[in-house]
Amino acid sequence: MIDHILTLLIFFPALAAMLGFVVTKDSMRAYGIAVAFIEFVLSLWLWYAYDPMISGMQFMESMPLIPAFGINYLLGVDGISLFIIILSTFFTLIGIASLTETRRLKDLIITLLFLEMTMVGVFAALDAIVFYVFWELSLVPMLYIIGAWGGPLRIYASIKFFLYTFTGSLVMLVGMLFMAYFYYQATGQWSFSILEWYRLILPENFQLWLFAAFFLGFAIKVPMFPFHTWLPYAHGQAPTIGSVILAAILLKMGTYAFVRFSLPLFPDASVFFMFPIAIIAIIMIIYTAMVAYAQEDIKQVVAYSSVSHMGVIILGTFALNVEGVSGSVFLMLAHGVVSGALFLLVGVIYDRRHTKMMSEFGGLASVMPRYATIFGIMMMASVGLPLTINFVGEFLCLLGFYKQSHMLTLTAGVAIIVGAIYMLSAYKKMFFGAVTNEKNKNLKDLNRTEYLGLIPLVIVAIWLGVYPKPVLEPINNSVESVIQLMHDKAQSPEAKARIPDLSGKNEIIPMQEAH
Amino acid sequence: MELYLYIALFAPLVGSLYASLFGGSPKSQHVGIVASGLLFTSFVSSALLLSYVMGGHTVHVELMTWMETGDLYIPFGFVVDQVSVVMMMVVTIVSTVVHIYSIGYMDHDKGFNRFFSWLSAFVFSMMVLVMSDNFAGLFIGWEGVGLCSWGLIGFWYQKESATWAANEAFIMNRIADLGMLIGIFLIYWNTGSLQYDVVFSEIGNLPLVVTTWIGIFLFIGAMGKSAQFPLHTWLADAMEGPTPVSALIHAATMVTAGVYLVVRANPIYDLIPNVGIFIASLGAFVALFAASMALVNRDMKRIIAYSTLSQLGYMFVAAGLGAYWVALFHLMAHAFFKALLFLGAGNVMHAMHDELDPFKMGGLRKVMKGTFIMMTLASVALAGIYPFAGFFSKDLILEVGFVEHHYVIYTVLLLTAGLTAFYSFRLVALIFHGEERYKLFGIHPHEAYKFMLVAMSPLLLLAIIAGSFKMTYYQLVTSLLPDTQYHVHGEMTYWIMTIGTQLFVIAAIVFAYKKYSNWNSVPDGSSKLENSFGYKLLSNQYYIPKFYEEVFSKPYLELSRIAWKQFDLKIVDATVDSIANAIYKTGENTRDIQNGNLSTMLRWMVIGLVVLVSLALAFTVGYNAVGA
Amino acid sequence: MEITLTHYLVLSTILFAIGLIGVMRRKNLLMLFFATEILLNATNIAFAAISYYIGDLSGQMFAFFIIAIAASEVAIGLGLLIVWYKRTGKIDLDQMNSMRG
Amino acid sequence: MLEPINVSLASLNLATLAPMLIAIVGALAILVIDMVKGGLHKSLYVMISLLFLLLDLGALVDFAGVFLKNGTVLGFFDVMLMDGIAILSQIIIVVGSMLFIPLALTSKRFHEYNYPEYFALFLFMIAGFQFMVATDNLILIFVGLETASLALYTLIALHNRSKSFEAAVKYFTMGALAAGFYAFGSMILYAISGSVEINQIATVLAEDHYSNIGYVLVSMAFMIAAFGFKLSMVPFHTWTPDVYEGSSAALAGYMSIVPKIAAFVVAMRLFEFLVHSGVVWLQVILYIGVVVTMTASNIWALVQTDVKRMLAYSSISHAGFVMAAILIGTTQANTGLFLYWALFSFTNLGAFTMLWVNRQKNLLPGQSSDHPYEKFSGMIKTMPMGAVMMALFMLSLAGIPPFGLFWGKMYMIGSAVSAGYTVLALIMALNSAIAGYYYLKLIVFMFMKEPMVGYEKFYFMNASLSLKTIIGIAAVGTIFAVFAVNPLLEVITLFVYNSGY
Repeated sequence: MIDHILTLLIFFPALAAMLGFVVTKDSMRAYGIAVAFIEFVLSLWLWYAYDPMISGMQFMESMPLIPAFGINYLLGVDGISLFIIILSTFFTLIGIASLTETRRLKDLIITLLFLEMTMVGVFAALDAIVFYVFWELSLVPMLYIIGAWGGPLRIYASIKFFLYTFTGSLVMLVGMLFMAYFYYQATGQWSFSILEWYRLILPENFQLWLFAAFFLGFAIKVPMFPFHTWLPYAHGQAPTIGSVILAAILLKMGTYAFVRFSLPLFPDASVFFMFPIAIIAIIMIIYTAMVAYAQEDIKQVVAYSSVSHMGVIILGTFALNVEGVSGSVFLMLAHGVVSGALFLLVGVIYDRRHTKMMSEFGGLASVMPRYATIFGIMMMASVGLPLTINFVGEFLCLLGFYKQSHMLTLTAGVAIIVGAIYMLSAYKKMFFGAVTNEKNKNLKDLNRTEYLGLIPLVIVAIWLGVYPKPVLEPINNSVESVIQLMHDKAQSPEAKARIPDLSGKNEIIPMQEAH
Repeated sequence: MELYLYIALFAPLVGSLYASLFGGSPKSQHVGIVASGLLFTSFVSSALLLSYVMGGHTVHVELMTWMETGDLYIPFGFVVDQVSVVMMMVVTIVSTVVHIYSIGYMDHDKGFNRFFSWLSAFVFSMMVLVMSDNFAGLFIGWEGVGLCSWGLIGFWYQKESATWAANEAFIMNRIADLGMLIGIFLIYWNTGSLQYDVVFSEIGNLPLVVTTWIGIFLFIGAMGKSAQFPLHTWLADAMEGPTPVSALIHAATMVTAGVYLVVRANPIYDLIPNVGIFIASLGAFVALFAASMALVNRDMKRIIAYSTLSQLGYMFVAAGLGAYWVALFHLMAHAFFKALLFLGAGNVMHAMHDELDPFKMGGLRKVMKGTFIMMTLASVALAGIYPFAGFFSKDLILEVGFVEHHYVIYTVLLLTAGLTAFYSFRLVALIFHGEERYKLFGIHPHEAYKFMLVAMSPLLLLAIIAGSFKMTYYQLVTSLLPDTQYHVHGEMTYWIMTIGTQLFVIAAIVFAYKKYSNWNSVPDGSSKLENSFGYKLLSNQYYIPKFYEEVFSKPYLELSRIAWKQFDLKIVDATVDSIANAIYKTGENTRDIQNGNLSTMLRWMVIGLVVLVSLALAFTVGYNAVGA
Repeated sequence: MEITLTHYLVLSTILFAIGLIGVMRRKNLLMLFFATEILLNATNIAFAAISYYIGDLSGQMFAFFIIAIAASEVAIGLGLLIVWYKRTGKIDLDQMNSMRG
Repeated sequence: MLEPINVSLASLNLATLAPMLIAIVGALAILVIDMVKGGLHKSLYVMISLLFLLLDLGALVDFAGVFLKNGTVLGFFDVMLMDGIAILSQIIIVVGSMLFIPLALTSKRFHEYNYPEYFALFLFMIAGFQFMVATDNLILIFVGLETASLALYTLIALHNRSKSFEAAVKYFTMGALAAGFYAFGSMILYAISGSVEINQIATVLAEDHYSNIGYVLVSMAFMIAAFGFKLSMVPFHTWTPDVYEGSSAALAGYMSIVPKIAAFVVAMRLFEFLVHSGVVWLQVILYIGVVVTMTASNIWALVQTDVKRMLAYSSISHAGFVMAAILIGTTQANTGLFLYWALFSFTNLGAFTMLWVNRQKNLLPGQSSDHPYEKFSGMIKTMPMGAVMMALFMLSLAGIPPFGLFWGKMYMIGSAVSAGYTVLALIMALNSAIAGYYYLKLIVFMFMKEPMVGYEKFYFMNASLSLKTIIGIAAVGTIFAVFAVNPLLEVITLFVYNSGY
């Protein structure tokens, strides 16, 4: 069973979802929780069985799918993907457990379980096409969740979300096909296996074009400025569960893909584009933080804050050294936990008041002190306070990029200031001051269900902030091998210099020689 | 000894967690008692460690790994050496006193338990800050105290001004923290480590320019925490918090973290004396600058806060000039008498129902004898009258300035000393002497609880006698810090200087007493003095907060709005939508091609054919032309 | 003047053009069918002529097939036309636009 | 003058005619049965048609075996050409027909199915298409084309609504014009090469080094116009939406698949040798045609209010997409063409069958077409299974993996990339994105809007077991396409490659 644990992880929720059609409406919630829990336990088992000392892929599975075109059902996890998978199962569990939605709950839970399949699939796939399949497929359940359970503009938001990301990923698909074609030219065989592609050294000008093609797909997903405008709509209209999953997991697909594809496949292009992308990342960080500050809707604040944080992740990724990339992978998890929690928290107040406008609130700290406390903890985590999960990631990202550029890091570091500004002012507007709005006077504090969702997140946010080692160590080992691979493959002297040389060598086929 | 270290470190955390367990429930006396008890435990452990360290040992432990990736290795490591143990003593003494005091002070507050939770958490963060053996750990404490400061300034969160001040403090500190963070990055990428011992042994090998930048960035961090100009405005506003908080955080401990950082990083600053001069100059400037604002202020706590700011300036002068042990000594002495002063002010506030304007008080010495004595003595100490603590530490700084031939700095500091004496006793005189103006407002003042006064007494004692520890202290810390001696050449000069300073200060005190001890009215802003330019300038803090408001806060908000409404929605998003709309509109506009009329359809086919044929012919003609 | 293949081809082309113009201009369905017949028969002339000039029979075969197909087309076309006329009473093209867009 | 014709029966190789003859015999059999005893139920004729098609398929499979062993089979004065693509396309034609013919077994009564002639015509049409693909003789192509078309016009008209007559007349008239184009184009080719066999024309032209390039191009202009009509390339596409709207959904679905694959095969035969000979003009025209067809029809599909009409435009777009294969002309691309079409037929079968299932006798109140989007509003709440199925087909059409059409799209784009047509590949990809919108629109209506009051009863009005079965087959084919892709690819590549394409 351990040999096929990834397949099990991917398809168990889907299978359960199909069986779920049989379950009656009243029991659906319990069923959903049970399935998500089993899935979560399975993913924990994956972690338990994972050997952190091995930097390469583990639990590999391979099955020919379309061998004539080099497409295989190829799965595997390394330190980079392992924790995002666990995060996915964790958040599905949390999301279902803390669901307050009552409209057509059964459909929602089935959709969520399908979504879980696609999420785990994306992070476990090692074949570009299989990756692409799950990547695209994840749009569908999300489309439905936003479009069916969302706010008044839900249809606009969902279609925008879908088409925007769809467009980007189609360009990415062209890139993938190109990559496969290059591989075919170099070796005479079709292959979409990422691991096989890793062995290929492309001429720099090809790298640039391919990088750009992949970039569009990833950048829209992340979303990077100026492709980010679908996100506020999606978050603004999505139901709580949709926002939680979107922010916690789906956005990570983009940043994960940068680490999985762009960096090791195109080391020279990564170096070439490092500064332009860093500048985009800085724009994301500062500009969206400013936009977040101007928001009147608390959910939009969190939504824009996501973009801002994703900027830090991108910056860390393109630090192209172990510190930065490890940091960015860690920050993916951290941001998942924190933004997921923040969206859950926004959902809590939305359930009570059916509004998200900050002007409607004020003084909630005295009415709902426990809520205010947890919100405060998560806000501080979002701001990146040391000993919370976000700090580790942000610190490493900035630290890593500092090696590449002092000035840009200094500018990007403004993140910690502007982040504090919008978060604190939003918190102040919502929780501080006197209770002026009559409707807020008798609000109930958190209930059991909500605790169930939030407490684990608080624990994780602090636990991994204080003791990130169990997670950081496997990440570090895998990232080291990625960086080493990049260094070995890099051709231009600048790239060789920018990407640090670690020890150990991987086998590589230079494309020119294979011709 | 490791056990004591952990007890000293974690006892406050336990207290905080214990208090937070009851955070939501109404006041429980035991929370205060337990928290104070744990703080006392921490103090005892610190004291034991002190005696151990005085024996010439240090304790260095590594609790566990924090971050490890690539070449980066950051443990939770703690060190108790001669410097940190001094800080630990200061922190634990003052915080124990403040904790006990707070049991009385927060007696009637709904957030009693929450208060203790925050307060103990602060002490824990402060302990992490001073005990950490690396820069990252220092940064944890650094941000931790910032967080607790935020929570405590905004403790009365119903008050708009309090929450505003809390956010201001946090954000301003964050600005400085960015500098610190950059300093840490520089250190890491140049020395490969963040451990003090590694860094300090490597630092000499770095190019001077790098060291200079490291020094500058670290100092930017220190400027924020220690509220040095231009990041000083938050400190006065932070007085919105409960007074024990002001005593502990914004007088005795947190604000001195910047000084501690410079002292701790002395091997770095030793290499870059130019930066040191800058630090000293800035310190001197702030000393005078803050003192001047204190002169006319009508808010008791703000006056003390400015005085704190001014004294921090003194410390930076010492630190900047390389007299690290002097800076640390003043830090210690200042912590005692300033905390005492604040706690006294707290008593007054309680008595006056949170009235802060000293002009509305007067004659309180009759009802609040204990507080009167304590505040007077604390002010004496602050003014630096022999043999109180302030004399030993502050005069030393003056001497340092003199000996190092920085006469401008010396003069400024001397002048400031006079001003300090003046405003301190202006305050004392207005509060405790003169007519009982509070009667106009129908207030019936009363003395604080006895145990609060008892709790304050250790501070009083220390404010009086701390100077006598000078030699012991000196021997202790100079085993770690550079052993710099400051002896004014010629005994005569020394005596003239010392006595001259004393006389100058006493004169200022007398002048203040003369002017204010018989005050009998509440100024209403109509007097000539109050309308003079200088007065207005000072009472508006040189218009700096207003300047910040107009130049940074408002434009930032405005810019943010523009970024959102004009740029994000109207340009970025509209571009995306317009592409989609353009495609859709094209469809709308061209769908009439399909008008359902068979004739049109046939014509389209014929047109298509004709176009194809003409293209074929055109191509042929062109092909033949090229071919021929 | 000897009549060469070119003449036939030119004739064929002219006829084809007439047919095309008819197809474009005619609004009467019946006339339209005539126009398409002209098109096909224009081609027939050319096929027969080419076949003759190059001495290959397949052109003539092609012409025969075209004739046969044209005949069946007319059968179908007229059938449709009659039904249409029965239903609407008109054979005007401009009336035929219930579907559009 | 003429030599006495002396032909041995064996050299005729009449077996090559077997598949078509089976279909024709089937048609005749239906007519005979009707003559013997009238008024039999349509299910009988459906089954008879199916049986004959099965035999037809059997014959084709047999040919497939022969082809793999001995290569291309010629017959009947070398007019019949049973090469790989002929066999492949016939299999697609026959299988497609077999899947569509059971759609006649609706629960509601429709006029056309009461006539046995309907089924006879259907089989004649299939025979016509089979002739069309199984030859490279321009005459036989013409005959096959017209046989099929004339039958098709009639089938459309048999639907017996004023719209279907209008559709038939439009289709017929334009078809006649296209036939004229075809004839004229063939004439020019005949004039310059003296042959009506495509491979001979190619040989002659090559030996001649294309000295008559002008005539070749003009003839190609006519041919493009003629096949542009069949393949509904812009601007020869105008019949498509009207005809789809006018005919029954079942027939519209059929038209979107089978006639086009026949036309594709002829287009491959006709154009690819020129593309390979480096006739730049043709490449440019095809490039423009492909891009314009894909894009314009996509854009028009965006603004449709009727689902069937939208699907009509979408079919045009898909056809344009696949036309790219002829432009690219590599084996990979041609393989992609067949793969795409095989997968497309399953998906479109499902989509049109879903429309067919939801067909009611009369127009909905306040609506002017049979399948307005509003009709599907909130379907998830009233007919969850139906909505999920429809969504599945829409997603497949949009190219969302892992559903059927994605693999076709991927392979086509891949072949464009491999042949160096990067920009084309990007345009193809972006067009898929535009197309996403209108497919999504239906999903939005079904899943995110509230049901229209009183519309529930129209769902599945026309459903019967056989229709549901067809939907099931289509769904399975669409969902599990990934497992079929590899065998399909291997077989198709083998056939296409061995036919020299």
